Amino acid sequence: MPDLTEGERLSGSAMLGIARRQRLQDRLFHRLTQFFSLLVLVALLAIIASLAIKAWPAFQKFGVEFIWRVEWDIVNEEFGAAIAIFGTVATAGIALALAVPLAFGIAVFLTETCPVRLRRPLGTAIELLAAVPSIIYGMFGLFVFAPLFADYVQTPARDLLGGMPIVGWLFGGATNGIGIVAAGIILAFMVLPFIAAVMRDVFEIVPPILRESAYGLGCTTWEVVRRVVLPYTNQGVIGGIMLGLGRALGETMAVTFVIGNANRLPNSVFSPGTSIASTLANEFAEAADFHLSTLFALGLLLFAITFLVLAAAKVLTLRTERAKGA
Amino acid sequence: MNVHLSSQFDADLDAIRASLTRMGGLVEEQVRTAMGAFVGRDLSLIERVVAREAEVNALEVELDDACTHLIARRQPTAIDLRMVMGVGKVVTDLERIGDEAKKVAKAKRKLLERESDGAISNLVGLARLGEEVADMLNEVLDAFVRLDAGAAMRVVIRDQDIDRQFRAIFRQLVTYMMEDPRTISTALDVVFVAKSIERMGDHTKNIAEQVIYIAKGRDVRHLDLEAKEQGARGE
Amino acid sequence: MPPANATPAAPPPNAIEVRHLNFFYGQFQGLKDVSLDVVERKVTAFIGPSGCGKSTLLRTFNRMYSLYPGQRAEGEVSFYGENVLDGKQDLNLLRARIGMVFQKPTPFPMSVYDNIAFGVRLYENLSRSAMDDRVEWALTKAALWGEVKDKLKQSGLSLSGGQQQRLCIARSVAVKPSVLLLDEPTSALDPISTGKVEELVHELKKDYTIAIVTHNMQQAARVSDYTAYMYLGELIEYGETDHLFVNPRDKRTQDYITGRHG
Amino acid sequence: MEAAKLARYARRRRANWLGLALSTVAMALGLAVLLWILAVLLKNGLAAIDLAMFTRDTPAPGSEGGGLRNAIVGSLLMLGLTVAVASPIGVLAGIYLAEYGATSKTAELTRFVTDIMLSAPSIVLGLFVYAIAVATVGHFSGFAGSLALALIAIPVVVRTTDNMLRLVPGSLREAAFALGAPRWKVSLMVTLRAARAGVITGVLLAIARISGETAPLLFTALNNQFFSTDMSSPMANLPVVIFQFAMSPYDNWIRLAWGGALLITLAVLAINIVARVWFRERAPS
Repeated sequence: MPDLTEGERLSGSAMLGIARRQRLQDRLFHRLTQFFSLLVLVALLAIIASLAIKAWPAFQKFGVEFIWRVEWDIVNEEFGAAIAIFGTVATAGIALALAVPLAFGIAVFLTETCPVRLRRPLGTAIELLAAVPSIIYGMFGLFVFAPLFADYVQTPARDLLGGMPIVGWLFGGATNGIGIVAAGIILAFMVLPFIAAVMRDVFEIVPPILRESAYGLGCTTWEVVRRVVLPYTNQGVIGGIMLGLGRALGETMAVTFVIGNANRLPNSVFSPGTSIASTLANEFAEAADFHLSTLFALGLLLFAITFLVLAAAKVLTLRTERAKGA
Repeated sequence: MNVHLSSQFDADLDAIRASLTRMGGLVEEQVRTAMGAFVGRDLSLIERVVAREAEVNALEVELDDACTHLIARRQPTAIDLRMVMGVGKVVTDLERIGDEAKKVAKAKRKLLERESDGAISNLVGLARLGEEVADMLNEVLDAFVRLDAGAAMRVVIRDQDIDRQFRAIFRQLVTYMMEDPRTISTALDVVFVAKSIERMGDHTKNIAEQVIYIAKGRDVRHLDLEAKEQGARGE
Repeated sequence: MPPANATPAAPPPNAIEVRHLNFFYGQFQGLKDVSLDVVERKVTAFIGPSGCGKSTLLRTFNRMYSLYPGQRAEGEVSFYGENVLDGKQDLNLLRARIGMVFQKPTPFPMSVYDNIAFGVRLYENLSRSAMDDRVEWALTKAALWGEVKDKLKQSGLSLSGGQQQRLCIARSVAVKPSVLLLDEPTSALDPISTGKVEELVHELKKDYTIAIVTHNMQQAARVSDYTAYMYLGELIEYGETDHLFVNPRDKRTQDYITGRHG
Repeated sequence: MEAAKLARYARRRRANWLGLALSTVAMALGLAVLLWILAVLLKNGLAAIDLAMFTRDTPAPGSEGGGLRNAIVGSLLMLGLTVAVASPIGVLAGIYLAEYGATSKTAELTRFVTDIMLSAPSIVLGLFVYAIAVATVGHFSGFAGSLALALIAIPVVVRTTDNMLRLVPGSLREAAFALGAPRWKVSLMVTLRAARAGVITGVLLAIARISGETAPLLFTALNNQFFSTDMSSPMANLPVVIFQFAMSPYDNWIRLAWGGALLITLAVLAINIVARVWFRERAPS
């Protein structure tokens, strides 16, 4: 058993040396981690800067007008973002309009009416579907959905409604199953799993006591859902919808396959269109010079739109929440 | 409860019960304040939780000492002994709940420091989970005062519900993190707060099991639910 | 260095001397003009209601507060003549010589063996067998060897609360500091583990200077040679434990130790 | 009175029936679509998967047969490089934010910018990498692809590391400092080790995010018909091959696209499951 002597404790110079080395290592460590942190910072700032620089010629030529110009003429170098922005917002809007009720149905089913034995496997299946890469949805849209959509929706709609006065033009055009509506529907399929997964999970956190007491008052299942579950979980439901919105806005692959990639004003419900992301995906490889600059401008706009839409959605939610609380 | 020969003994026991109820009330308030702090933006609530943690700890020490003294001086038996032993364990659980409440408050402080509004915790329904745990705590303290094994058993059952809700909240947070990476940093903090609340529920359940033990003399820890129910009925 | 059998006439040397110490958390003053001596190879206890500054005082001895911006100390804390508060003080070296054990057990996320070896490896380059000896020595000192000698490869987190705390004490002892700071080391422990830790303190004071913060007066009375009573950041009374507990000079001390105070 | 009550009850019953019926229809429709997609994927994918898919390279336009070997290898290489680069950078930057972040202005700015980054659509990151790593060099490359993926992964790793490290109790760090340990040892050997599970979760999350990405690779790695492990030249990878082949007029290309789609789905699914399970079992303890 070694006994302690004061000399052993303060074995002076050796320890001092080690301490000095450690101070050095510490400084090195500080600088090293700082370097990587700065690297990340610089990389990220560079992204924004490079996008802005590359997009500059486009904005310089067209000004803010770029955002609402509808021309997209590569040969004559006349460009505007309106059509792509419209496509982006329209597909995302259609996607949410379809996916939210479907997701709601799935969530109600999984938490209220589904046999208990099936709840877990079905819930897990939905969760896993959220992980399917978006390109799969695009392929499904192109190969399976579009032909069916053309044969069973577009053609009948044109035959039935196309001849009508005033609204007839809405349903004209080619019926190849590709276009903004089809892209919106495919996007809806893509965001459906995670909106449904989130909704199921928020419905599940309604305490059984609340549900039971509502049933105890003689409420029907539907009334329990409408008057107890939904009000109790509204924030979570909105959160799930916003999650879907964020994904739908920036999505490239699911849209590119089926939107038709036509940069012109839609002249009917079924006409092909384009979104910002799909324009980038399609034209980028062949673009040069000024055309390229406009594509960068589009990318910057997409960035901004995603940011603004989500921020606006958040503010809106907060405001309704406050109004309700007051 | 029958009267003891030594009225001082009764007085001691009453004092312990009173202190425990006081501590329980304080802890319950801590939980509610912490949840209020977590949902709102009121810094003073956070500070209050952190500051009052010391009071909880002081009560824990006081109660521990009181129990040790009582055992040493009065050699309690049967239900009295169970009461004193049980209180010793309940105190530990209460203190842990207080700890978790402090963690929740501190997590909020961190979120505020980072200017993150923690909106996601509202989305996933965390505040309600916390309120429910506070309600359970209230119920179990009530059950303790009345030595009501049935009420305690209801708390044990309710904890399962807390666990289920915790899992749902957890799954949601993971979904958010996977699908929308912007939520990662907030969601991670929220996961740990959710975990804290779930632990509070577990401690509350432990207290309920102690109440059953005190009231019925059945140690129902680590039994399955059915066996616990039998124990709570004294079978 | 002082002879072990110092005669009563020659007072034992001081390991730490505190002079006019003021401490600030931002705007808030946590310590007010504190002066006292911590005597070598004795146990000095710090008591007082929570928030009185006893932990703060302990944390100035090894400059633990320096980890946090906004906390600062003024005055003088001298450790065998060296001013601890000096800006040029090498903190790592200081902390290697003044060990600290915390309120809650803080085992590192590694094996029991590595928990002990971690601190030793910082300043010493020991051979494998010498390290084995050191680990055994430290664990024996902390009265833990018997319980964990077959679990050295297990995670330190797998031990019970009381064992974890003794592991932390062993970890501090292993680097052979000259002063050990114990910050409420038993507040998270059950009575049996508390007893073991108290015995340990008795054992350790043969080789170490010990400063212990405790909220438990009985504990202070049981383990310490000197006791300091603090209140609201001030040192109210300081003296030999027997004296302070039997015959306190200050009314406030008397109120506290007789339980008439929060 | 009674009659009015009954009528009201009947109305409520009808509303209940209608509501539940509608949500059941929505459920059936939603589930049917999702299962349909899976069925299509499995049917076409399984039909396409054979040994040749793993042993042969992508076929030239108009030629018969072929496989996806070059694309699979390319994807794995790029993914591997991304993880190998992004994890240490992300973790070290995260350590800086957690260790020195409280007092450093640059740390604050870094945190802010990573949060913005996390909201950038992946295709926009592809644009950026094109601008700095393709346009300047003059050709597409595997490195550029990895860089694009790394830009998606790094913010995720940085944020999780930063958060997880700061969740480590301060008392543990204090205890390490109290032994006289220097900061870097405290960080690497104690704090990081305590937060290990969480940091790994971050890396898993990042891998899950980038493994199914197509868009940024379109502008960066592009494609290469031939087997190649040279990352400084254009490189085949599953997502881009699937995209190009699916849009092509050749039957064998389309068949391969389905096979690739199934492969990539299975891989992404596996990573997602691993991440979820890992997080559930390990992280919050």
